[in-house]
Amino acid sequence: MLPAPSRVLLQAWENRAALAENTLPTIRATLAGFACSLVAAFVLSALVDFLAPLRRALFPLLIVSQTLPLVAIAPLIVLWFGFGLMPKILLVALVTFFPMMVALVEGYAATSKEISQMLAAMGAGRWRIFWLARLPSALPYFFAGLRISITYAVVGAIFAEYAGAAKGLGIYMLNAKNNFRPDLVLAAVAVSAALTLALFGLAVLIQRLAMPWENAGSESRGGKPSGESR
Amino acid sequence: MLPAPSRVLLQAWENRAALAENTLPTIRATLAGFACSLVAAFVLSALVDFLAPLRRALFPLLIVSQTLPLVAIAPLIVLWFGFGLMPKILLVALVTFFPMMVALVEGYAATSKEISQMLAAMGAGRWRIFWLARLPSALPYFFAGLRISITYAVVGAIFAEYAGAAKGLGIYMLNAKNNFRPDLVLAAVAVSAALTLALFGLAVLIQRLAMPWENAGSESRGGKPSGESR
Amino acid sequence: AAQKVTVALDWTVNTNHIGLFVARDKGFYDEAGLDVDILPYGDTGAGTLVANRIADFGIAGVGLFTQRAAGADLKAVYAVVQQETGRLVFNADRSEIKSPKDLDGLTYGGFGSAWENTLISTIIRHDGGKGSFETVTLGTSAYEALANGSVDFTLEVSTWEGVDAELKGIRQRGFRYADYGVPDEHTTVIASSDAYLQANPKAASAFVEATRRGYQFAVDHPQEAGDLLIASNKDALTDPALIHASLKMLVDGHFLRSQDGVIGTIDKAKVEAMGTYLFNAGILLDGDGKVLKERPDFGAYFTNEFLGA
Amino acid sequence: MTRLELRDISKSFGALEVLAGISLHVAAGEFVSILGPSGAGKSTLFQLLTGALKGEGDMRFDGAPLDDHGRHFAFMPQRDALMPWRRVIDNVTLGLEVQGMPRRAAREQVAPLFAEFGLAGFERAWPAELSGGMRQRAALLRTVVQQRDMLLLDEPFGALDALTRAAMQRWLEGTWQRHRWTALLITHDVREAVYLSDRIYLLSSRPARIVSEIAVPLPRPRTTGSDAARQAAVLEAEILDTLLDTGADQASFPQTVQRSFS
Amino acid sequence: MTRLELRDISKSFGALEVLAGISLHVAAGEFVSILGPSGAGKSTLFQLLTGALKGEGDMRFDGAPLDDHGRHFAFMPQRDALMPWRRVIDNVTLGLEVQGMPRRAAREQVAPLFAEFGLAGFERAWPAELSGGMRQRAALLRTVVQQRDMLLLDEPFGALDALTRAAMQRWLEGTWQRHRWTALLITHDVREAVYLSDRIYLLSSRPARIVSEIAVPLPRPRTTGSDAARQAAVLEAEILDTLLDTGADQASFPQTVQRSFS
Ligand SMILES: Nc1ncnc2c1ncn2[C@@H]1O[C@H](COP(=O)(O)OP(=O)(O)OP(=O)(O)O)[C@@H](O)[C@H]1O
Ligand SMILES: Nc1ncnc2c1ncn2[C@@H]1O[C@H](COP(=O)(O)OP(=O)(O)OP(=O)(O)O)[C@@H](O)[C@H]1O
Ligand SMILES: Cc1ncc(C[n+]2csc(CCO)c2C)c(N)n1
Ligand SMILES: [Mg+2]
Ligand SMILES: [Mg+2]
Repeated sequence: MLPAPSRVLLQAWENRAALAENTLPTIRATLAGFACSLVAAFVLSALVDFLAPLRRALFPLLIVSQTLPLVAIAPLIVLWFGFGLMPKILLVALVTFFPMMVALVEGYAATSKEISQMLAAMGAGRWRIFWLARLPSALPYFFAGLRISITYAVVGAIFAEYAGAAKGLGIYMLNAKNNFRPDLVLAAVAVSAALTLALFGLAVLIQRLAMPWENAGSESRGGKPSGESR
Repeated sequence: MLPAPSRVLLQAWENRAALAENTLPTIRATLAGFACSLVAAFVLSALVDFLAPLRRALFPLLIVSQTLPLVAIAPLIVLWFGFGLMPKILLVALVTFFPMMVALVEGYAATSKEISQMLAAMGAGRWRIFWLARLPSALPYFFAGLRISITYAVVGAIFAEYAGAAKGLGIYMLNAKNNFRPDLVLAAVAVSAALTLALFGLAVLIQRLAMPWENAGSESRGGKPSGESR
Repeated sequence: AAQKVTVALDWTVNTNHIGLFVARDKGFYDEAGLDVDILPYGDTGAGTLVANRIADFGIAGVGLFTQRAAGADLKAVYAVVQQETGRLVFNADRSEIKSPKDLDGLTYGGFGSAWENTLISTIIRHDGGKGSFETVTLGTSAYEALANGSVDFTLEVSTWEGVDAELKGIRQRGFRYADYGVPDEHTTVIASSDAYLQANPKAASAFVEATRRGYQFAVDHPQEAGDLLIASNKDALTDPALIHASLKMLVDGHFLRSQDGVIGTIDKAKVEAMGTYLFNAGILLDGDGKVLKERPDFGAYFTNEFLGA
Repeated sequence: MTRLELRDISKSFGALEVLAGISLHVAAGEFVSILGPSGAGKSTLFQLLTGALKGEGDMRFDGAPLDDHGRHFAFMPQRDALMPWRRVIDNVTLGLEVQGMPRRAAREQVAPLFAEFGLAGFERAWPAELSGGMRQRAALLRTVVQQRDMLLLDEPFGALDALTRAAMQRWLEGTWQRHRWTALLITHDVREAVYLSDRIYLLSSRPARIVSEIAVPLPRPRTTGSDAARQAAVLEAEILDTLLDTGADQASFPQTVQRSFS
Repeated sequence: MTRLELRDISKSFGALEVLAGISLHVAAGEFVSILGPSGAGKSTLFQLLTGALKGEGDMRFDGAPLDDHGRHFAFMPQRDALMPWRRVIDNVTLGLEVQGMPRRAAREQVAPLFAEFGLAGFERAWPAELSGGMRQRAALLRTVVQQRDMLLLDEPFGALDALTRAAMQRWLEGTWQRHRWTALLITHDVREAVYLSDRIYLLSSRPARIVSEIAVPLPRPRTTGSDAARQAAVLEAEILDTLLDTGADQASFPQTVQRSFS
């Protein structure tokens, strides 16, 4: 039922030009969309953190935005925004936004009471407390969310292409499928998986760099050197 | 372009029987699939926590499983498992599994060093440490993951139906769309959103019940009463 | 016990499928000793389902040529329509489009198959154009995209989307393929696989014959057949007027049954003509993506032997 | 001049009455200590002062109602509340940064104090790499560099050995004298209270009331001289007596204390 | 009979040498204290004992190499390590549960001790609802109920007021005597060490070496008698002298300590 991996590889190589040509637009949409959703997740999560009522109002909306079956709304978005980069960026952003948002909001809430109290006593305003304590506290949560998100980014772009595009890995897959070339479908799938793995690796790397304290004082078995239980 | 909300509501009401009939299979697939992925996430995350090498081997695989563009593999799943409940459950599980898995793994890693040391000194084996410290430490992370997951569950089921099903909200949408009834598409979308919201609410409720200590001693502004910074 | 037979659809339920539902609900399949399960339409193409033996039969179209050339085990066994029902459409207010050559440079909303571009290029070039246009793959969204102006033109099944547009008062114009150098064809056929047909010749005959009875009945009693189709697809078919108007066109236009009374039989000449056309266009590729060098034996792409008398 | 004045402060957590009408005051430049049994409500009092909790009663600072809790106090919480994600030096400069001092200037200002606090060489360490006592000293350092009107210290020396503790106390006394800071100290160490304070409030066990107010009329700086030491010893004994007496109405707790040892 | 024997234990964190050849032993039924400056490496030593860190040197328990760290010790870490997700009572029974005791039996066993530890009424509270000293007492309670061969206590009384501390010390001494536990205590309080111990090891500042081993030949139970008190005072002075001398080679730290006050 499935073509042999060797065949997939061979065909991927033979069709490398076409694959490359179709990978580029997907990468572009992925990165642009992800960048947007990253910014949106930070801005919105911060907003929601500052304005609790907004949170109560916004969260259901955000959840609903996630519940919209992509299969049903992707075509709509494509119809509204045309076949350019825009609808793909939007869809990628829509797909990747929520995990980061949820993770950030949960992460803010995990801030140690003692630390925020101390900052307040130092005269730090809400914004400073956010910046100095809540954001760093949310970092491990954020990275968990980021890793989830980033695996969806490429898939989101491909999905968007399925809904309507001129070029891209999604279109390539669709055409290969319709023309009965499961080997080429899998070749494109492999490319998309490789892309995602690369992005995921990047995320892990960034986490290492962004949280150097996580490995400090951890010369011991089991667990991280977090100040204390939480 | 879009039908008026009033019309959507009216039509939803008029077609309530058909909607209900198509919602049931979707709910069934959602719940069954979600239950599977919950169990799988716990079992696999625990396994991976115990066997670090397994983690290094399994994670790329899991990531790849997430990068497989659903659009490309949904048909395959139908080819393998036919048109029954099975492929839907599988797809829902596939879609919802990853956020919980990542969150749990990240959560285990957030266990306080001091607490695991103390447990080890008490003679607790790895399994006990896992059960007594790592799992509870991972709970807030898990619930962040759960919330993300649960928003994907319904969407996943609908998606699976698009690939091939006899009944379900996805099929209903597809038919409504191809019969040029955007109002009914939106009615079905509304039902799916309501379903997801309900599930999300349930998750929040369960979190409250499962983590009663999170509100203990929090009679103070800002932050949770977590023992200490982490 | 009745033998189980499955049949996969190529699109959401529409009047092209009328014979299947009539045969099922009127008990023709029962009488033939069959228990027929009509599989719903989904992302997984009917051709794929049949070639992979997930479904025994499936509704297919031109795709059958490209897929079989690429090695898919597919064989047409029944012609749902006797002539081309497809049409190239665009909105009537596009006054600048006077003939196909004006389509050069415009955007086509397509379905993701290789033959679409060939077909449209042929039409444009036949009219003196260059045959170059943008393709955006949209699938089932193509018609919304056309309505909302996102694409300039698409292909339709005129007995379905065309009828709908007319009923809704959406003014459209179109070009018929045959007027611009594309051979006439059975736009919609029922296909099975060699593997299935060889292993189940009796059931195949029984199925094809009972299906023909279904279409026959629909042609003779379009009103009753239409109601029946609606009744068994309450959720999907919400507009009875469309069904009946579409059926009327299919019957009166002699699509389901030709003027000569031919129903279901596949015309070898049409298959050969279409196959040759596609072969010459160079879009028949083998399993490795190489252009077929030898003209295949299109006689193997179909059979009428299960139609009985 | 009275700097801080609390009148009839009460606080309950649900059914648990913690503070039952605490009135106290601290004059400008005065060093006042609060001594009281564990679980009495001392830290809760500080949480009220820093605005982390709301209670009943009247709190005034320099005569005005205390509303901008963040402007007046340099607060050291009982648990160190070091930020695991900041290096030690950046934890120490935190208060200055919050006050708007540029990072570089803040670092320059605190750098010399690292040696005095026994933290030299650990500027760029992460909190997780410090010992318990080093964490506490870092937290104290973070507090004192803030140069606020008033210090609030919640058991600042609890995790320190006798020597380090003595050195820190001496440093605190000296610096306090030089800057004429106002200070309110929570401690469980009677000697520490006597050594550092001008006045001491003794708290009862929960619900906390003020059972005694003791002036410490020892000369400053409190460096040497066996005369002062003898006076201090007398005061200590007096305080322990008071604590023992008030502790006695707390039935559930064993009260027999070796006077000779504690 | 020697229960615990350490020979030439060393440990570094990267370039930071922390323990430089520590040799010590604890006999069965003996109470031994370790006194040393903050940041010397005391807690690190316990981490080696409990297996949380690996170092160099030979560690033996009852003559056999120490490999199953978890079987011998009841360990109280310096920071309380209470689990925020378990109620106080469930934190206290943790060790018993790990040993396989059914939850109900474990609760029954620990329940009477809550009053003695001043925690009555807080059995079902969450750790976040306790004061600093209450947390410490809960952690101590969790440790002592484990009934292991040997107690390892890392500053168990650091957050307690004089009275509570004295009561806890008394309880510990009494219980220890009754059970003939073996105990190794890290403390920064000279009096505490003298009051509780049979022997005291004095550690130098980092890298830690053992600078002195002091026997405490006071009669037990160490309840009353001014004679004992006098002997104790002499010992305390001696220890402080030693600490001052050894501390002096540590250049970066102010060493001037008021003998009269500390
Ligand atoms: N995980 C670690 N990584 C790096 N350095 C560490 C780590 N743990 C401890 N240290 C260093 O080792 C030294 C000794 O620490 P330790 O906690 O053993 O001191 P201590 O004697 O218990 O002090 P205190 O009385 O203040 O608790 C300190 O200088 C500390 O910075
Ligand atoms: N957030 C809270 N929720 C419920 N009870 C609390 C909370 N914070 C403190 N308490 C209770 O209030 C009482 C006083 O606590 P507080 O921390 O003020 O004591 P303390 O005097 O500082 O004691 P210690 O010397 O042990 O630090 C304790 O009984 C404690 O259980
Ligand atoms: C009802 C119905 N509408 C559209 C298509 C899609 N489609 C497949 S081939 C083709 C062009 C015909 O030449 C079109 C429009 C379908 N299969 N059935
Ligand atoms: Mg306190
Ligand atoms: Mg220590």
